[in-house]
Amino acid sequence: MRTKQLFLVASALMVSPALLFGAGTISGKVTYTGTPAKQKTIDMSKEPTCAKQHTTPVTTETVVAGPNNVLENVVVYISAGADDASAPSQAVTFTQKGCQYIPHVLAMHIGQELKVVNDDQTSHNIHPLAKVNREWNKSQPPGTPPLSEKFDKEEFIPVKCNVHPWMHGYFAVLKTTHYSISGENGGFSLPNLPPGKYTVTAWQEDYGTQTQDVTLTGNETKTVDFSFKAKPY
Amino acid sequence: MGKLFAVIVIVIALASAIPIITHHWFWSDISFAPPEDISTHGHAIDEQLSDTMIEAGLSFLAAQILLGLFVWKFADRKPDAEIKTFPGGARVMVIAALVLVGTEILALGVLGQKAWANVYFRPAAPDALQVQAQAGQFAFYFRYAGADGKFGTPHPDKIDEGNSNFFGLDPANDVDSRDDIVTGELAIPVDREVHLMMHSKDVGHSFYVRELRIQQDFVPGLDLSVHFTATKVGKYEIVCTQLCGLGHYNMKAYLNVLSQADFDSWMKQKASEQ
Amino acid sequence: MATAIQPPEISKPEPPADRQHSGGAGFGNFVPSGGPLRALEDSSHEATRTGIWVGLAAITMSFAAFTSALLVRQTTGTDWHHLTVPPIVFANTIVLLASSVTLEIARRRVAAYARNQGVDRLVPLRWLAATLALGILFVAGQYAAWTKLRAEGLYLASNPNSSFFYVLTAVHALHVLGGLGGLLRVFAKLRSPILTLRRSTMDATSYYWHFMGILWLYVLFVMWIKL
Amino acid sequence: MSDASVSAVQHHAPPSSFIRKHVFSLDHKVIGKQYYALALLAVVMGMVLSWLMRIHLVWPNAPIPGLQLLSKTGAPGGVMTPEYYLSLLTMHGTLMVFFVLTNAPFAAFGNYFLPIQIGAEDMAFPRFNMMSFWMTFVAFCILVAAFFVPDGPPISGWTAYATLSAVGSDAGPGEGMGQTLWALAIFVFCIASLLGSLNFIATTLDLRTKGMTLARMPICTWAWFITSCIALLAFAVLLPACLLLTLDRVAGTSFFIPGGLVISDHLQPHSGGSPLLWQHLFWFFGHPEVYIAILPAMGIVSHILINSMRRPLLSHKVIIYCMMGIGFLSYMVWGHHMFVSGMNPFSSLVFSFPTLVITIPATIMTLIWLGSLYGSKLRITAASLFALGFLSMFVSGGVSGFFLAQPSIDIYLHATYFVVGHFHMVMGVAAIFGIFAGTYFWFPKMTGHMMNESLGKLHFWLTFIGTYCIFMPFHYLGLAGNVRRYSAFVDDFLVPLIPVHRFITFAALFTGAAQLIFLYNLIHSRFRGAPAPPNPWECTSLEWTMPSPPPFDNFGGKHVVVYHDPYQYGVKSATGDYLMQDSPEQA
Repeated sequence: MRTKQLFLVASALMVSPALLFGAGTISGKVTYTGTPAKQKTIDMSKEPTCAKQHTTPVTTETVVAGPNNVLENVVVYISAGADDASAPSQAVTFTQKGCQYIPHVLAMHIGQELKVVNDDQTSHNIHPLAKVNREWNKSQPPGTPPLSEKFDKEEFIPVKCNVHPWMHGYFAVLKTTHYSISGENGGFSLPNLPPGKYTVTAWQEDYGTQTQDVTLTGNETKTVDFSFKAKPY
Repeated sequence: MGKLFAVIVIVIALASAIPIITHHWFWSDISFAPPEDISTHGHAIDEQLSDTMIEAGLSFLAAQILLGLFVWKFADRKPDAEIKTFPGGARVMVIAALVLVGTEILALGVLGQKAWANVYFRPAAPDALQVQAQAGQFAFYFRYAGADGKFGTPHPDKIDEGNSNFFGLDPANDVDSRDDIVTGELAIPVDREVHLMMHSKDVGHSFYVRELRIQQDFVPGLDLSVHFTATKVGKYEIVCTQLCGLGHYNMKAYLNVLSQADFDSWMKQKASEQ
Repeated sequence: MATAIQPPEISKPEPPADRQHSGGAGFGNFVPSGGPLRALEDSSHEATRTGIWVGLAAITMSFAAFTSALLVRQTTGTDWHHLTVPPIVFANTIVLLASSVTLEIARRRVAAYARNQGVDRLVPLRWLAATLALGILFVAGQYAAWTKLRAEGLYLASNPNSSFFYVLTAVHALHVLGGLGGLLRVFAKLRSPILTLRRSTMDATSYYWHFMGILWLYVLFVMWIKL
Repeated sequence: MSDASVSAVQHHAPPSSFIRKHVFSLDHKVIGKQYYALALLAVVMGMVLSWLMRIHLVWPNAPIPGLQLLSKTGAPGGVMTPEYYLSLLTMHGTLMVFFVLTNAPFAAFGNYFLPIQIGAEDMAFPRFNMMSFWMTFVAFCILVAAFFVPDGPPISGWTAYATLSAVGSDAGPGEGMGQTLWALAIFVFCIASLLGSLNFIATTLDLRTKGMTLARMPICTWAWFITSCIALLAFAVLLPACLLLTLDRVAGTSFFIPGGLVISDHLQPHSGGSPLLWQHLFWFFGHPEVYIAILPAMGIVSHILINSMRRPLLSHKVIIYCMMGIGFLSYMVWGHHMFVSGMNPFSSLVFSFPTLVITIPATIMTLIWLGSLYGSKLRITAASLFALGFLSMFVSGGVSGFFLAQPSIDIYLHATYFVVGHFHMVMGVAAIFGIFAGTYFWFPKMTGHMMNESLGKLHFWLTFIGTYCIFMPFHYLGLAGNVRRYSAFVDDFLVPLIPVHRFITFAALFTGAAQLIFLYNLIHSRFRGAPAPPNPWECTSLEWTMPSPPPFDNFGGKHVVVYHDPYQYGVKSATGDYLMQDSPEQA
């Protein structure tokens, strides 16, 4: 997960005009207040090939909270201010392993190639419930080549597997390459930003979005923290 | 040529009967026998099945062998051979059919009625364990009332599978639903009647447990129920037998028949997971 | 040509050569004494008549299916809202029944004309025209009824009652349009200088048309009782 | 109507142009052949689909070379997806039931031989006749078009149970455009069949020639007549059902869709509908449909058996009454498809009884066929072999009906391969055997060429053994609780049964290959076959009184008169041991 983000950042680096100007960075932490809903244990007994891949019980990932109230899987991105870069040529990969989506939330640039891989010994079915983009619903038997798709409009798309109802994830299709997904420590970082005024948006699948305005002048690192209000149910 | 036909028909008829009699795929160890019945009502169905098997099997063999013999005897006869008519003609046939089949029908009809009544014409006992079963594309989920003995009201608009809220419960506002226990397997205590209230989330499904001799469709918009008593501890497969979409073949769950003690601890453990 | 409408002389079937198993003269087995079979009026007339009855049977069955669907649908679900049938349909009913009357008159006039009983061809033509006009009026009236419902905000999918109203009336209207087509054909045949109209055609068309009236009464009754 | 009747009355002259002669022909013989050709096309497609399914069932993850060309999403890299399996299943069922089992024995042979056998020069309404064929063809095209829409063909089976079939693409791939096309195709097919049945009934009642009383009609004419009566009422019910289904799909009505359904995380905007309503309407058509498929086969087989036994059946009338009885009862038994569908349990018993009773006429017929074999002078030909094969298959498929007719046993066997075995044998294979028998028997008359008998017999032996190898094991699997309509067997109790499925798959491929012999024989004989005499089988019914193939107006303008019951065999006459229906001679 970590490496994936580094990779994304790297890819962002390549296409970023910030190489020419001075590069600032926006980084910070995503936390919550209150008590988040208890994540439920997933019963995979229906799919033995997946069940036996997990030694510890698997839980839902709607709200993944870490120590000292940090939140994982929050997409933080520049929603305004950054120039629209064209789609990176590298594909992002969405893996189905042990009847789970890895990563749970996958961010990509509009028009960027999305590869969907099935690492399981069972048939999966990828069904992005898109509203703005085109909704599609394809099955992927084990051992078949990766599906290749792309989305051309900005949208947060819930993804489900019709065969395994508990499998849910998200595609964050963004207009920018400046995005980062908070990790175990809830931290994120948006590097290589040329000086300017930015709107930073943080999106959590259950809690919605928050935005903050940031102004970067030259080579500096601004810290922006987001805090969501957690609901017990 | 006629003789060849006769031989083939009779051989096929006899060969067809072998797996029925031996319950096995010829010499292999693949068994076709229905699994041991673990329900209180199933034996009636099994008797019915074997009675029918005997009657239908005999008439099958009789007809095929008769066909073979007649073809053997009367095919390609000499041109000058004269034509005989079956003694009694059509009248005999009609009477035979009426008598044989008629009695068979009455017998089976009456017996079958009993077996059917066992399943459907007896209401569930009031103290039966109430379990809600919900079928959806493509998994079964089961709900127990929990400590308060009350089921929370389901709200279709609140269904959120990503959050494992398969029944659309609303714990924020509905207190009854907070301690409801939702599971992916159907665990029941042995020798206690279970009253299964069946609800379909989306399309038609079916609840089929071979060992229980139970098959009942889930019909969208029509909440049905079945009740049964399992008499043998063990793990059995629940499968969907009503075409429900692309995952139909993979739609199953496990029926876990436990001793009362095990059942109680299972309940506790599940309650903690909610 | 007028012979085309003469009642066919029918020869009772001579006892079949070999009686022992034959079921005697079966229904519709009136076979004329000679000549190639289909060149003779009666049997071919019969075919058209039988055909129309068979067709009507099928239509009846379809509407029976619609009705049973309606009955079942009413018992399921709690969304059965009473629907006031637009009053104009009662006017339409009268129009349709009237058209049956005019058609019947037309039919008799045709027969009289064909028997050269001093009836001018224009007489039946006028009555037929009247029937056509009334038929068209009926369909127009039904359309008015639909627009009325739409004005009330009741569309096909609004509730089961409106669904059934639109379906039943529309399917019936379609059949009426078919009948109008038949009438047009009769009209054309009657107008053509040499009379090519056959009695069977005239009769079949009018049976069909009268049946449309009866069917409409039935539909109306169902809707009145159930919706 | 009126227009058609006129053309029926006037002798329409033989058409000259190719189009009017072979494409939009009014001639019942040409139309019959067109139906046969369409059925042939459909059966080939249906069989190929079944091969693909069988292969996928036993090697679920093996790529099938070339399949990805048929559908890239349905078979990525040639590996069939679960939904594509169901698509093939649906198309197989629909093609076979509607375009093969309804078209070939009923529409094809009926069109060609019913008018001739009653001494008519054509159908009562030739224009309707042409229309009904071309509408059937359109329906076929619409159905096949479903293969080429983005999401592929529907996945809800040939029974198209609501709500799966009614809610649209949320229910899965193929449930969008594909299912709509399906409903449309069936809708058109219904209209076509209604026109056809109407034509058959009017023709039989009114165009019979002099002396051809109802009781003197050959058994197959009777079968076609009774079938058309059944079809008239059955399709008249499916038609509205399809209309309502289409409205639910495209117009947002709620005939079959109840409220509060959540499909693919979408709360469906419907309320109050009843899925059971669809099942009732569908099976009210669906069960008679079974007899629409099997009755003509019974008639054809009786006709051929009598001819090759050189003796009439023990009773002509009883057979006909039995067929009538079956036709009548077929309308009271539809509920036996719904024993576990949540009907009132009492009604299950109510439906169970007539279902059991229907075996009485079936048994009488079987006994009469068997009893007539006794003491006969049976001639073994390809046709008579298939007729005998029909008897065997009919018995095998019939007895398994005894189990499914009982609600209590149905609890265990419902929706298992036992059911699949049952209906494939009794309505599938048996009817197909009837078609084969009819083909070998009537091919000379239809084309003027004899078929190759020894190839025909070889074809029979392979097909007969092959079909038993395919469909008998289905019953055993059913007894083991093997659920049907699964695209792969992943359940613990199903995995051990896979070797049996593998055997069935091999049997299916083998039997399918054997059909190539038939195709070769059919095509080769059509062009190279020995010229056929007017009456090669020494048969008594009217179709054999004329040269092969028959002239345009069947009887060359002469008005045929009938003097005898249809089956004057085993008599002394100038012609030999039989007497043509139209010969004035007394035996």
